[in-house]
Amino acid sequence: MKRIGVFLCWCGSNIAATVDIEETMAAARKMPGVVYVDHNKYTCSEIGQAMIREAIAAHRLDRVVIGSCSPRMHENTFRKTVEAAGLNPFYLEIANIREQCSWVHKDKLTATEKAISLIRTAVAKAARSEPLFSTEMSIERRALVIGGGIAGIQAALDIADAGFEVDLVEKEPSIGGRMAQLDKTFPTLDCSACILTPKMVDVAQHGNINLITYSEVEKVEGFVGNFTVTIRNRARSVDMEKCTGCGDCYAKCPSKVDSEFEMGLAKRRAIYTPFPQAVPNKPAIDRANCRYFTSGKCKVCQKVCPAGAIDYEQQDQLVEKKYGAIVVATGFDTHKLDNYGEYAYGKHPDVITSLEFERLVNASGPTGGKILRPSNGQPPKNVAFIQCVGSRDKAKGNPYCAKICCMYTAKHAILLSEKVPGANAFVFYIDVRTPGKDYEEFYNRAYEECGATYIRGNVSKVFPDGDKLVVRSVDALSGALVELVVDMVVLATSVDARADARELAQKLSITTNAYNFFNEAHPKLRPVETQTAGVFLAGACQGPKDIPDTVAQASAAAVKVVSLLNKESLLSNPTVAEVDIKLCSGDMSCLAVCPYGAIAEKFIEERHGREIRKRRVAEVNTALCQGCGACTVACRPGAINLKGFTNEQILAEVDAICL
Amino acid sequence: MKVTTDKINSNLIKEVEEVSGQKVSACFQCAKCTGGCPVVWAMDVYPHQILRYAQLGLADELLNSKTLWICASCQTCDSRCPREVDIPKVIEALRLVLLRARGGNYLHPNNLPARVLENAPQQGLVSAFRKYAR
Amino acid sequence: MSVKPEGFEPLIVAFCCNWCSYAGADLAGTSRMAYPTNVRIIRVPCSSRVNPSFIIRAFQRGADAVLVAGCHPGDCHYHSGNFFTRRRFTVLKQMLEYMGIEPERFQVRWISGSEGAKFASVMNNITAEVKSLGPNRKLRDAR
Amino acid sequence: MMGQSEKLQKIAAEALEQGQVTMVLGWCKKDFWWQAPVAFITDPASAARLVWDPFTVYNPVKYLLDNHHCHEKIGVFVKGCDSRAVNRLLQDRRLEREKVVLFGVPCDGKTDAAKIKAAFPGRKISAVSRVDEKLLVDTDSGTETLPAAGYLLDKCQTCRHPNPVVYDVLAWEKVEPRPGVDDARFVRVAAVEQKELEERYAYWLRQFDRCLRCFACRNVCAACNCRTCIFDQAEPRWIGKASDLADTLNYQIIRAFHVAGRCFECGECERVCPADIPLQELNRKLIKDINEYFGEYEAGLDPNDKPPLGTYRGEDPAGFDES
Repeated sequence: MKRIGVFLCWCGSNIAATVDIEETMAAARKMPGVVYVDHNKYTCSEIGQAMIREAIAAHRLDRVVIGSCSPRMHENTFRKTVEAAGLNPFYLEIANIREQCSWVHKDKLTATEKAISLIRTAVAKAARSEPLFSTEMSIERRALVIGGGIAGIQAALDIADAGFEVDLVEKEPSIGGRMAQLDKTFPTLDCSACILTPKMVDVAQHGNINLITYSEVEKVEGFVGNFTVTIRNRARSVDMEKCTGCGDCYAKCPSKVDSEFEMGLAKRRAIYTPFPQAVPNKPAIDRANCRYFTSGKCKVCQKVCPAGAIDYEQQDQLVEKKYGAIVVATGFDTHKLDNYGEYAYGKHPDVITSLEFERLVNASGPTGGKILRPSNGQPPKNVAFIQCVGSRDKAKGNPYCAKICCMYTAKHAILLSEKVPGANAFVFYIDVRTPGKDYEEFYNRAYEECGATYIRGNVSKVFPDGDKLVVRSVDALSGALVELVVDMVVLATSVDARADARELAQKLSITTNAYNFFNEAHPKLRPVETQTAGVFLAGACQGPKDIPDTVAQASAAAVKVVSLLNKESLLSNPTVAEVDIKLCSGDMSCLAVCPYGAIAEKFIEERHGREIRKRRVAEVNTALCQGCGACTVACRPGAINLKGFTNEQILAEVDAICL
Repeated sequence: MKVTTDKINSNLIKEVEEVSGQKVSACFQCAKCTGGCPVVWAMDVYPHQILRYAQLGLADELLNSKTLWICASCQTCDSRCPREVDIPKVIEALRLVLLRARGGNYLHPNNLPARVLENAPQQGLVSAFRKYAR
Repeated sequence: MSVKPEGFEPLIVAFCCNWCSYAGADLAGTSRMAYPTNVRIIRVPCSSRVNPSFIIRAFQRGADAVLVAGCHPGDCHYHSGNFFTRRRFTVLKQMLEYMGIEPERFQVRWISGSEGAKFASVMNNITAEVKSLGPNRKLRDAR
Repeated sequence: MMGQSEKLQKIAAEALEQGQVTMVLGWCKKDFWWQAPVAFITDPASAARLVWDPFTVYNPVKYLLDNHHCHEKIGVFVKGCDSRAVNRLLQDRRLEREKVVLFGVPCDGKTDAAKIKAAFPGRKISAVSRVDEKLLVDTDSGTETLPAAGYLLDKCQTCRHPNPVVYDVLAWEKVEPRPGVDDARFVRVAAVEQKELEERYAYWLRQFDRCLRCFACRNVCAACNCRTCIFDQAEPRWIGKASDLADTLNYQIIRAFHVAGRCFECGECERVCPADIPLQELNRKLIKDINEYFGEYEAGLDPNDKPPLGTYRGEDPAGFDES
């Protein structure tokens, strides 16, 4: 039989005015297992806590029930109290007789009756409580950042500045990401390269950052504080140690292919750096397009390389490293326009996407920053900008708003007016959305000062007429049909999740929404965490985002990483699920409902007569389990139980209430 | 043309949605339908306006518009609509709703003489019920 | 039909998730929103911890009504727990009604940590509803 | 032409001879004309014991749970319902597909012996066989002919999948589902739904009052495949052991809940119930609700599905007040 002590708190008059303490004490004395009952004016005070500690010693109590305020208020206080007296902190149960009794009831008779019932319930639960322990887990004081765009760069720099080692993995030969492709940035129109490249250089030079380009995450194992990640270093065919980045190789390479960085508006070589300010500024060989790799002949780059850095024999390498925390910053893809034949994209060279336009405006772009029509190299006089291409379109595109297009289209209209004096911008929109500091003013500037004409109507068709393009729409506000003859059409292409986002989510055991953007742990209160402890999100991989939001989220993720890595050790949550393998059928119903990937199957061996049989059972990773208990109900034989809220305890509570 | 609470609260949109099976309220007035309509030159009320009028309960304006009879149901609009509204179906529903309203309710299957039922073409019967029965 | 004894006070067992509904109950307390004493709360980490067996057991032992309360869908502290709650208890509730248990006897509600007033009004309503139904004899132990 | 029993015998004998399997589960004839219990055949010679007759209703699949450890590979004859039991065990990871060879047997419905007996009160029946849609009943006063359709087991009258949904070999041509089975599926559920609340409670009380808690419904059920059933555990005591109607209701409610989204409508629970409790009215009610709330789902068709209660959609409707 347990030796249970019950302590009632007056909370001054907060409880005592409504609940008859004497009568409650008398009732408590008769409850099964109760050997000691006492009361105090303020149990949470030092005197009150001392009284509990002394009573535990004097009366050899092994379970403690306190009738007081909500456990959400003082559970931790009192757990420490009983722990100080030598008991397991989880031997404590609190009966909430203040918030859920004395404060909400007026009649002393019925309130006392209810208080007695609440105490009885807590006693019943306490009698079945087991000692629970947190396990201490070491932390690998190193972070992994996946993705070297502005989000990954910012997160890596912030973590590194706090004194922790960071590995930054980027799948392209250079970091920089989408932001490196942009010309100017809204709403200030400062040049993207001017603010980004110094940060890229900082990354390269930071003593705490280890830059791993041309590489991808292959496999993730482990849990918060102790991830083991396998990284695939793709064969670059260039020895990074020897290469000086002189550029002789790509000047001489005979194989030309469309440059991804230039959105196909210019060519690059098979051995290449994506752009002149690349970090690291050392090329990689794109083997799919390299003459040597496709035909076995060429080796021009090897011949011209003064450093002897070209190595055709390099192989992909798998490197396994340990990390305490992971930041995912893999960015976005632009929407494919296959479903939008009506805009003549791909059929007419002067219909381009917004990112292509970005390259046209860029001083280091294919036209040297001159806006010229791809068809004839002449500056355009009239340009139509079509918004929401692939956005807000549940029929053929993304039903969501891509968030950044209204602002960058306003930017494009402004840049057009600056770069091509006298040119006219026509912006076709459904709604213009500009929430953000100085954003509305920026949009105002586009039509007030820079002469852009905004037309409220989605474009229905674009078709060539001679060397011009005809854009057909309607101005919904006036009801006037619109038919514009323009020189260029710019499509504000929607933002998609990365094509491989779901694959990466599976590796990290995080979840995605219906459109493959990674899910945050809570949409409002935990915006940079995921449900997997130790994995954090930054930037557009979590949802469409502009640069200011991306940088803010990256820094926020960095703070989360730093505060995690700063800890001496991690204490696991002791109220976790636990499998009784005797009962477990191994059907893994529990695994299906676990939001944290905390349950895995394992095989145990059992003796049956002379033979040894293998049997599947569930196993809980206590580092990942957060203790929700969804698994306990999914498990039909009740083989998985939740410590601190066991089936036995809850059934006993039900029985005690209904007594 | 005037929008009033009575008109907005009228059952028009509900009725049109029920008959057409289309969600008229989904339209956010991007007007892509109108921009691509091949017979819009002959219309007095444009397709996106038809949807807007329906949303606002402007029954008279819809009733008197030529558009309902000009729409060729070519489906160009519906193939491009980002909100998955099949506009020709909405327009057909408007025709039905308005025709029914005009037609009154004096046909009942039980009251038709057997002779008519036997001899009248089926399509004629269906059409008559459309117009003169509720 | 059951006969209502004079002055019948129903017993209501409420399973409340720690993060939303239990916090909502605490808020009703700190805001001093009065409600009848008939309800007894069992604190669970998440509404998805509530096993249908607990509910049937409560009826067996004499509860006149059972309430399961959790975070609003999409706000679950554990991300998806209440989505499972919703499926499980949609099924259980229909089954109980199909077996002749009054719908008022078993209720599921979403009550957030900021909805102290809602907590109090749900308690007021459920108590009033069950009072007018009278004591529950169905599913109850013969003792 | 080879008879149906001979076809099964040949399949089994060949599989055993070729060493494809080391045991075959099928049906055999024992003491009574109205029974065709499950046979465990381990040598080709014994394959001749196998039969296919109007009474081969028993589901051999659940026996795999006890036997699959001792054999490299087991051959199992499966009717439509039995094949769905295989998928049930696969989905519950209680069986591996590679461990079994499935001999599919398209089934045109099994005969209800009680109905036959009732048709010939006072007469002694010695054998019943089936030829196409006719039943030939050998009685002490001559052979009588009955239409097979009129003497089917109730569960076979609403069978939507008479053909195996998964198999490696098919014994013979597939058959057509009986007309009207889709409409018949929820007729009994709807009838109960239409009763008044108090009437419903009284109805179920009447039914479950007869329950002996013999657990036959559970034991026969392929969806009830836990190693240790929750109702067999001593601690925690989920259910009282005494014969209290409340404990019986508790058992029946939780049993139905445990097969929610997993029951594949074989109807065995109802057939084996010694108290004739209409358990399918409960199981099918849950199927009907799951279909209505969370979208059509039929268990036992695809072992890779997630059962409806093991998954969710954010936009699911709720069967309670969500305000």
